[in-house]
Amino acid sequence: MNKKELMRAYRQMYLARAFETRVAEQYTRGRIGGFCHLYTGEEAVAVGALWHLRPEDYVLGSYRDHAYYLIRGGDPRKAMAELFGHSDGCCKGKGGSMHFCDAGMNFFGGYGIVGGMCPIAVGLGLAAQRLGEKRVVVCFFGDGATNQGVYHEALNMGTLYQLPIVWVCENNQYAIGTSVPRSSAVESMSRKAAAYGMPAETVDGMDFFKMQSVSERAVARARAGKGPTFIEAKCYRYRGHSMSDPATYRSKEEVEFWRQRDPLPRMRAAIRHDFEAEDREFEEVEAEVGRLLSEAVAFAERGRELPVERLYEDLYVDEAAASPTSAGPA
Amino acid sequence: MNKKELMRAYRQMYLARAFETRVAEQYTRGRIGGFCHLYTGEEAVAVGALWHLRPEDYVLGSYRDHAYYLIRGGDPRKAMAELFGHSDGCCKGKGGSMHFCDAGMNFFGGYGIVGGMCPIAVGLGLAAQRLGEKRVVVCFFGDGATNQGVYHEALNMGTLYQLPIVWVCENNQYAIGTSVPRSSAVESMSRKAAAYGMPAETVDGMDFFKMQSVSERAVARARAGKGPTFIEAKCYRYRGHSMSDPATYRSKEEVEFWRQRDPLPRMRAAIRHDFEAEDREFEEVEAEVGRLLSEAVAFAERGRELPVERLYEDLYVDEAAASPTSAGPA
Amino acid sequence: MPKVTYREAINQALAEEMRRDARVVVFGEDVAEYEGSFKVTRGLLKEFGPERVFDTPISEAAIVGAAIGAAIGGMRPVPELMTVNFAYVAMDQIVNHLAVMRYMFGGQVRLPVTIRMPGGGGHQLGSQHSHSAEPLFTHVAGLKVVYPATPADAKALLKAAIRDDNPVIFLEHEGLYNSSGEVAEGLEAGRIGEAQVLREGSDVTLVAYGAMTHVALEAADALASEGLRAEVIDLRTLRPWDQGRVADSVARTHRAVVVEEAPPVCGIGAEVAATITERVFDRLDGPILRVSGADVPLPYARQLEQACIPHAPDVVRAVKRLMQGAW
Amino acid sequence: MPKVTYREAINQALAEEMRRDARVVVFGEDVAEYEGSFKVTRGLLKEFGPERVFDTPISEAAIVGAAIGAAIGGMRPVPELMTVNFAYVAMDQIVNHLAVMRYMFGGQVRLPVTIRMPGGGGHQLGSQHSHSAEPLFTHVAGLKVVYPATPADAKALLKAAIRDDNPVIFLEHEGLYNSSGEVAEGLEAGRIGEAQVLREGSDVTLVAYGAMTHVALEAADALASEGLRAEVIDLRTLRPWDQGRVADSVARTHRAVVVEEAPPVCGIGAEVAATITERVFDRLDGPILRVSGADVPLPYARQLEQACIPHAPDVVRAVKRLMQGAW
Ligand SMILES: Cc1ncc(C[n+]2csc(CCOP(=O)(O)OP(=O)(O)O)c2C)c(N)n1
Ligand SMILES: Cc1ncc(C[n+]2csc(CCOP(=O)(O)OP(=O)(O)O)c2C)c(N)n1
Ligand SMILES: [Mg+2]
Ligand SMILES: [Mg+2]
Repeated sequence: MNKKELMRAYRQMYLARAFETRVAEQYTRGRIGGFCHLYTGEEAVAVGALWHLRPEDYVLGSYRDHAYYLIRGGDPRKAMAELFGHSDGCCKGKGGSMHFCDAGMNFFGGYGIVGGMCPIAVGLGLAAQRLGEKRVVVCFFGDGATNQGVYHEALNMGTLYQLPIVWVCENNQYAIGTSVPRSSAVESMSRKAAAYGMPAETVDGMDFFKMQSVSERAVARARAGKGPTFIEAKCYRYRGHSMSDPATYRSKEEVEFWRQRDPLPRMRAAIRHDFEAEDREFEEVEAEVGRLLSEAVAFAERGRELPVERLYEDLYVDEAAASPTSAGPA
Repeated sequence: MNKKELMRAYRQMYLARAFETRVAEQYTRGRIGGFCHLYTGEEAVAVGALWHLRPEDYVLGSYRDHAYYLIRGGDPRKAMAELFGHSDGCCKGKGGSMHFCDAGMNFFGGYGIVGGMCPIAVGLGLAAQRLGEKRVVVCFFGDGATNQGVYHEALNMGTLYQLPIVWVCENNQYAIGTSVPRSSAVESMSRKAAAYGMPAETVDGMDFFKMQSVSERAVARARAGKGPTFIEAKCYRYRGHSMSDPATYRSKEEVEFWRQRDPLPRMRAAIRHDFEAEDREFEEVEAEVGRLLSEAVAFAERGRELPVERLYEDLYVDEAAASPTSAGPA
Repeated sequence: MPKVTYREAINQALAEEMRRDARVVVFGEDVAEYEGSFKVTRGLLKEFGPERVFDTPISEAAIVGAAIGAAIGGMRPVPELMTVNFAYVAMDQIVNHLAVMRYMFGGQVRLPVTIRMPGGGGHQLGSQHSHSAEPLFTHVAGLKVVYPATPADAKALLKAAIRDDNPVIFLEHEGLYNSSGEVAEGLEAGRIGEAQVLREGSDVTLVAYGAMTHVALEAADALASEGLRAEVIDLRTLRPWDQGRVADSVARTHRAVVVEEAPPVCGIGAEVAATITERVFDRLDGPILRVSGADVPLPYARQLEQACIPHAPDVVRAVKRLMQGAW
Repeated sequence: MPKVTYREAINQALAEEMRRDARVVVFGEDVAEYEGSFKVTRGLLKEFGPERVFDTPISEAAIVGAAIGAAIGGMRPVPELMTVNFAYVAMDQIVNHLAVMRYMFGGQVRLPVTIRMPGGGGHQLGSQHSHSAEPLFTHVAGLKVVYPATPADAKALLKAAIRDDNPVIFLEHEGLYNSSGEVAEGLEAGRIGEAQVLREGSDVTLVAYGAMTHVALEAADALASEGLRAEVIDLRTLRPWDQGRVADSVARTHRAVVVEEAPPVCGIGAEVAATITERVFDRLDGPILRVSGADVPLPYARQLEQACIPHAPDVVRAVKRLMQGAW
């Protein structure tokens, strides 16, 4: 990769990181509601996993979804507006933090049910395969999702039909307050996945280079019609599970250990190692992103919720099928 | 094992086999209704797996459950009466073929939902463990069940809590008309189970000796508090999936191949090999079982269904909670 | 008109829609090589090949999830769940994904998924295999729910379901598969949401759906022989349902009985009774009564099971209670 | 009497029942070390140790199944599903196993399982996290369903549920956890199946449960200021429910409105309306009206979500429609 590409990767990671910082601010100010899960610390996983995708490829993942959307090219203004619950949000304010989606760029969400998106990834892969399209599906989920039945059903189907899927397990080692050894009989997610007959690898998810190289192989394999690949990305979330979790179940030392592996400084150092790069160059990227995000917040501040009269829209394609009966409160 | 023990094992297998023959007869005569799945061909699996159990141990399995019930000591009369839908059946005629149960001998059913009994086995194991009882749980399920999500959840929990469970996968190679390679990305059930961190072995389920020896280790391990074991018993059902399946999806050669491995003649040969045993001795056992089964049929013929007035019984422990509203047809 | 069975009618609808639109795919447990455990998908693998008709593992949740994804990806999946009883293991995918996704993503996806599920009681299949789960699905906003009573409706409505851009739960009654009826050559797609008056009458309205439609018709016959003229309405679609047609009828007859195979609590009968009472309260001569399945899991024993399912005499009794003011 | 919160009341009930009976065990996702995602199980691990209070993987189906097995094996499990929305992945274990097993095995097993599930809307959690699933559970024969509105009822009824030898779905409203109320020292187990008249009145009966009980009370206040006396009944238990008490009230007031947070179709309101109409038709001055949750998945945006949930003015409006004969 040349310097320009690396700077682009750095920008994506920084964008994902800085966006979450703004989100936390706005959440604390009460402008964002509901459950809100930040991706802070895991940026290298998503940036690396999505690095080799083309626009026609499908992406989906869990509720910790701001980063996927932004990295795929989503508009930070629409993202922030969604969090504010406004009609110009990426889901008109109906989805919120957990349910970002942008059909136009083939990002199909943001799901709140642990593991629930895995079979949907199977279906997208099936459609691509049967319609003779060369699309690849990347599906993100957490370590906790591997204990959910439907996840296993989905992994089995993926291999059985040799679908073009890249399964990316973000093993951040916790499902809310429960650590992997306290919830999974087998701690290695890739060993668990080997039961489904596909290449399965564990990589350092705090390292963009490792992530992008393993995903390069996986995406190529999928695109070549050779079936799914499983990637276990060992990573860490610096914050609590969601905005309301103080994360007291983790020791300072543990957090510090992973802070030392922060993907952003590592990326900066790597770029500096391979190329000439001045502080100013990084600062410029960061400033540009900062402006974008300020604009996003300003945009969100200007927006409005959908009027209540439009509550029944978007339920059915033929709106008449929705039935605001006399029983409804609205 | 001495000759007496082997003859007892033979008798159990023969009982299970001969019972199914009677069931098929009665089914064809229209005296038995519903879905009816016969165990014919798989007898060595259940007899071997249950060989080392004590009365206090728990057993449960799928809808193909007549054999479990009989081998554990269930009364063939109550079994046949259940199939006739009569009130003196083991479940008062409410369960039918798929839902045999005898709480008194710790046989807890007979379930119609593929894989659905697996977490219930976890619960029984949990109770035994937490109440400090030395009970073991044996849970039977088919190859097809390994594609059902809850099965995976259950297996994980079993190991996580180190429960006293013996998982017995009756790999008869078909789930209705779908063969294992057409439904499972990994064909080896024990390899699949290894993802849950417990000893997992594949054995010849047509061979009583192999079955009993692997289950001896498994039961001992469970009883010693060392956690679950997984046994994949490779076997074959000679009949269709249920009484209504002509099983045209299997070749004559394949069926013949497995007929050659029929556990009953094999057992007779083994007994003859190790001990003196005359035809007469086997014939005596068979005649005794035959009388028992004729009696069972006669018993069932004499029985009656519960009166319709008792329809609402057994729903709640406090019968008043059941609500035969005016809306009910009865 | 040619007579075909309910089973054949459904099979025809599948085949015709698959011919019409290459994006229609059929999958599920044993639907391809085995041709369906009720043989509804007979011949489809042969005609359309394994790319469009394929078997799945016993993974209902993933089957529904795969249908969702395939729909987003541009197909029109028509998965079969072997029976409605197994829909419970897929309930999260149905209720929490399929039904809500279009809404929660602000209308960005279309979900032309038709899930076929045989169900109902009467074959001594016991407590885990005899559900009438229509109240559970009908409760859920975002789904459409269809339950045909006749071969013609089965065909026309399945075509409509497959062409519908919304998720449709398509319920088939196992006891009706062998029933036959006239199905016009070249029958086109029907309309989801329209009830049908099968028999006109002025004394009482019998509202039914699925297998119970035939029970209602039988009851109407019995009532006729006693001089009572019952109007029989087959709902055909449970969500959305044809409130207008039912209300009009009840406004004329002043009395109604809903016949449903499912147990009563929070059921279809309750919904019809509550809604119609609200709409035509002043025209009612008595409460809208329900004749529902018994409020127990279905037992295996034949007579016990039969006692759980409404029969014509149960309906006749309810109508008489109503006529006599003895509810 | 000491004031405690709904959360504390539930916590007290758990602790007291665990002290009373060593067979009572609590498990679920994050209930032990993390003390519950809503902190309802605070202190239990510390007092009762990891043998009786333990964390599980994210495996709701297996959690429910394990509870079933543990109950058969002699324990009295009180699993927590982190929220009601996740019950759908366990639906098969709940509907097809827990609810039917005693029946299909001819009464051979007792299933003293109490599944606690927080639920309800109002916190902008969006379409997959804001369900009011009570109609689905209430539909199912073999279950009991409890939904307390106050700390005292939460405590008394949870104790009753834990001591009950039948499966109980115990619903808790997330919006009530911080609400407080008087709970008598040494409060004993309540009675499942009994409604409570919270306020007497003669003009209309408001029937509610859970969080909606408070909406009904607020509406009654508003109506009172206009001279209308509303009787407010808190059902407290949805299955079995107290038909007698509601029917008596409506027979006196001649009018009723049911307030439910869940969407209307095949809901609690429909069941109450259908049943009570049948029982007291002649005493009714108008149809029993429903004020229900909107018939959509709950959206995230604050006002949109609020528009989905019944509020006192909605109830007042319904009562006025009823009084004016304008339904
Ligand atoms: C089926 C289901 N059960 C429980 C929850 C509640 N819940 C939300 S996130 C979460 C932890 C998930 O952990 P993991 O999969 O590791 O993802 P992470 O949050 O660490 O990214 C839980 C239990 C849920 N959303 N869905
Ligand atoms: C959840 C569920 N899905 C589908 C079915 C229908 N069904 C009954 S038995 C069966 C095949 C099961 O095969 P296997 O587990 O291998 O057991 P076997 O019948 O071979 O003993 C299927 C699909 C069911 N009972 N439960
Ligand atoms: Mg995690
Ligand atoms: Mg099998």
